[in-house]
Amino acid sequence: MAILTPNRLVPLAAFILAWVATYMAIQMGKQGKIKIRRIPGLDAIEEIVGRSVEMGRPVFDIIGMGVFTDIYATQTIAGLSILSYVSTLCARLGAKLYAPQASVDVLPVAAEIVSESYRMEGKLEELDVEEQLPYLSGTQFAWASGIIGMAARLRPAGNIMIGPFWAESMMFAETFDRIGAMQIGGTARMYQIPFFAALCDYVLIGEEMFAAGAYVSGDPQQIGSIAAQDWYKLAALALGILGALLATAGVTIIGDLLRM
Amino acid sequence: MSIWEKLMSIPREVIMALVFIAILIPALNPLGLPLMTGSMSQAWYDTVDSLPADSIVLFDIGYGSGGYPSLGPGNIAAFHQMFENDLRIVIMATALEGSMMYPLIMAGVKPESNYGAVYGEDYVFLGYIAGGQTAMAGVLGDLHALASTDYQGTSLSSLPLAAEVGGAEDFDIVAYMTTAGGTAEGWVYQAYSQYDRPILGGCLSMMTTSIKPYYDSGQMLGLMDGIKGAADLEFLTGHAGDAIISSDILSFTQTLVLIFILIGNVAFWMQKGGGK
Amino acid sequence: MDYRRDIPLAITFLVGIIAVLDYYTTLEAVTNTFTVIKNWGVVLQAFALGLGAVNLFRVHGKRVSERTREDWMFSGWLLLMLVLFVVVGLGTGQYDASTSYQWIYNSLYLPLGATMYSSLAFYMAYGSYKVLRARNFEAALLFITAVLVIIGNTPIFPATFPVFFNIREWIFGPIVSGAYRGIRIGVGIGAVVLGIKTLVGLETGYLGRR
Amino acid sequence: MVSMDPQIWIAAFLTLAATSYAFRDNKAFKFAENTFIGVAAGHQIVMGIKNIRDYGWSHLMQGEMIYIVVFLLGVMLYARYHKEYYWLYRYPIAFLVGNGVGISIRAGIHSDFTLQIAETASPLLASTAMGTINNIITFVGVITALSHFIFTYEGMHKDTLGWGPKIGRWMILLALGASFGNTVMTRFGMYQGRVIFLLREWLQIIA
Repeated sequence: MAILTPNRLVPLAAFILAWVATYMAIQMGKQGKIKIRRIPGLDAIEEIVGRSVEMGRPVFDIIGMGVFTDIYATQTIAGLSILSYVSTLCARLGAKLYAPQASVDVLPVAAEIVSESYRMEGKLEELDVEEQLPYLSGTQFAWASGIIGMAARLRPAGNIMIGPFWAESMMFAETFDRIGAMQIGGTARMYQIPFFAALCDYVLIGEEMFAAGAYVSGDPQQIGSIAAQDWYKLAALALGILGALLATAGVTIIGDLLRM
Repeated sequence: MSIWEKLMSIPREVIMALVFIAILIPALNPLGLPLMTGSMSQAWYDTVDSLPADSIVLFDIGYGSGGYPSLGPGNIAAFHQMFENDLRIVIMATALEGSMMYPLIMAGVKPESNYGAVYGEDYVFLGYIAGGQTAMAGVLGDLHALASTDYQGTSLSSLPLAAEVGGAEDFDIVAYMTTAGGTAEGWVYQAYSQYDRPILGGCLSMMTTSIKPYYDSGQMLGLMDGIKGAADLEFLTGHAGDAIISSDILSFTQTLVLIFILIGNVAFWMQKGGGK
Repeated sequence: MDYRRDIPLAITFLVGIIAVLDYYTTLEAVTNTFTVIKNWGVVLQAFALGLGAVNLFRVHGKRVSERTREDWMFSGWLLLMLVLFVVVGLGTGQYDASTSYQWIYNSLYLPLGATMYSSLAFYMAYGSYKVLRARNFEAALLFITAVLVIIGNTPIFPATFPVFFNIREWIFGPIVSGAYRGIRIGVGIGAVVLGIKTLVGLETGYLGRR
Repeated sequence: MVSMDPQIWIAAFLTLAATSYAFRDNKAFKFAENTFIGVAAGHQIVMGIKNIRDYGWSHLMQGEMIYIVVFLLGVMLYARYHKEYYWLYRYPIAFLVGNGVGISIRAGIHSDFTLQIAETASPLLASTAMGTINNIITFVGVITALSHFIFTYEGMHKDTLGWGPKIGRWMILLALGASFGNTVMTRFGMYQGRVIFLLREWLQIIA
């Protein structure tokens, strides 16, 4: 076995199996064999939109400053899936939606998604893309100021922030809290989650946002990759529990094997 | 508006002005409070201390102006210890501004006058190399296939230290300080996983929680926890600097923050209780 | 075959697979090929560093030429600063190692880079006051460790009562290690699955949407 | 005495202008922000060209003609702004993505997955009672936090098993609190550096 690097057999096997698992899971997703758990945060979104209708105030959906070409692209895509869901609910129930944008690349896609939702609900004439999906700025602080200004002027009853967020997260969460909006925050940028967790009525931590995005979009590819990851997490759980128990009894075989 | 409601919504200008004052007082009159060193910075210090003289360190300046106040003082202290122990340092930068940090750090360390170190023999600076993890893998894989000059354009073959190192096996340890999560993970992937090199890492305090699993699993031997870790290193190496001054300021500002948190919570619960 | 799409996908696959093989095999041919790929990667990344500037020239150049927005002068200033750095950096032939370049860097970039994000400290103080409230069970959990860590991080408390320091060290022990290792495993496998999807062309966001 | 160095004055003005945003958005901040974006992009170009010279051009000069391909790919990056030939930029991007993904996931599954599980599979008992308690808390934290992120097994979130993800969420929130506390310190630690600059270099009040 001189061809293979020593001490890396287990990671290599894990890598190859991950490849197989990803393929299998996506196939199973296409056949509809995988059911994804409904994240409680999604119920909270319905509550937010309903509450806004009752109060006659708008709903904000902020997907963050992400673009399609950086490593946060998947977060932006999850944010767009949620935007599609939120815009459908808003169109159906009659809440006015605002989804300010920070990226010229993402803006047309977001506009298309929201228009589609309104069209499906037969309410396209109620949508004004220019007004409801304004492009604010691609620079962080100008973007933050823009959102804070809009929030103060329009006084939304609800705010949904799902996507990649940076240091502006706390400014947003605090601003919307001050005007009394109910909030949901979600991001896989771990540094920003504490601010969402402290202020929002519901927070989607890390991968929960991908699961929520996959759930509402029903995209077999997204659902499939979540299933593949789940298999690995289950394996990690089993190996971790078994390994710890065996090691406590003096048998360190699992730890040794994984270090091979 | 009740007193509790007022206390729940202190205007932000008031709080910010008080914070500004709380920064000024200790900056003007330092307290010199004793420090308790954390185990992760102690581990950094001990690891460097255990390296035999002439060991070669690969050091990455992975931060720029934004990270300098937190990491710069720690970097200076770390270099002091390395030069004191006669280690040799190959310095590179994965951050765009890293090469601009280098003169600032060296102005604080003064290796020539303090330790009689010679550029090219005891330390060398490769400059900024684009590409993040690709740059790390490039330097660790085959340095001379990637670069032929140092940051001032001097040929690497004319610098004895640079000529001596060819790749990962020539570095006894890899150390980095960074503000970027990708850089902190990247060094673990490229230096530890790929070449089994031991690692020391320094990052902003806000990153410490997410980087710590690598320290727990032994992939990193030391972890400098932002400004707190920097103060620890200054204390341990006996080179007091800006991080220790910052510790005094932290005492004032964070106490003020704690007081506000207390006011906010008491008012919140009193008002909630009164409303029922 | 669509050379606009299929060739890029093939390039991604090939380059990625060589990187993986370089890690798991000891074949010399692979290692040598990957050394070249790495060196090319550095050069290509260097080329990519100019893309941001092109974007800025497109957006702000338009604002300057139209002069319709009231802040067009800021756009002009922005471009002027950009050009200043390039002229001084390239003019001396020494790039970042020249003293004149270090002068403009230390007067302009350094103070701004260091202040832009750190001025959030003021917001942080206000934010902590507004945010850290034990308003419900979940917020209370966050509240407890946050406050204990802030106390432990404030040198005056550990200096008076060392126990506060030990509490902070303990929180960073089992509590942080446990939860964040769980998160790290999840994030790690997530990145691997996404990476595999990218290599085999199931994830094509980076190609743009046109 | 106040400093007489113009460099210090420019830096002090920009420091104050950038700080002012915390209090209110204003013209001085806008000036500072636009300066920042401009100089950052300028610096990027300078470093980019230097890197192309040092790591690309130098190889070409040594007779490695194959590097012409890299220069071609580099130029193709800029095709993205062309209406018709925009797709050319996908070639170099594909190269960068392939390399970036390959180089990180090959080790990611090792460092983030197998080694982290290996670390979890350690004895729970330690030489001291406190050590054992800590080991058990860490272990419970890893296992429950992981279980919180399992989405396709309905059973994982029901009945007795459902306590796993629930406890996991609580453990994560406790850990996030620590992260919050450290973020407060990060921000203050950063700004203090600026105050020390203002007092020492500009106003020269402190030594």
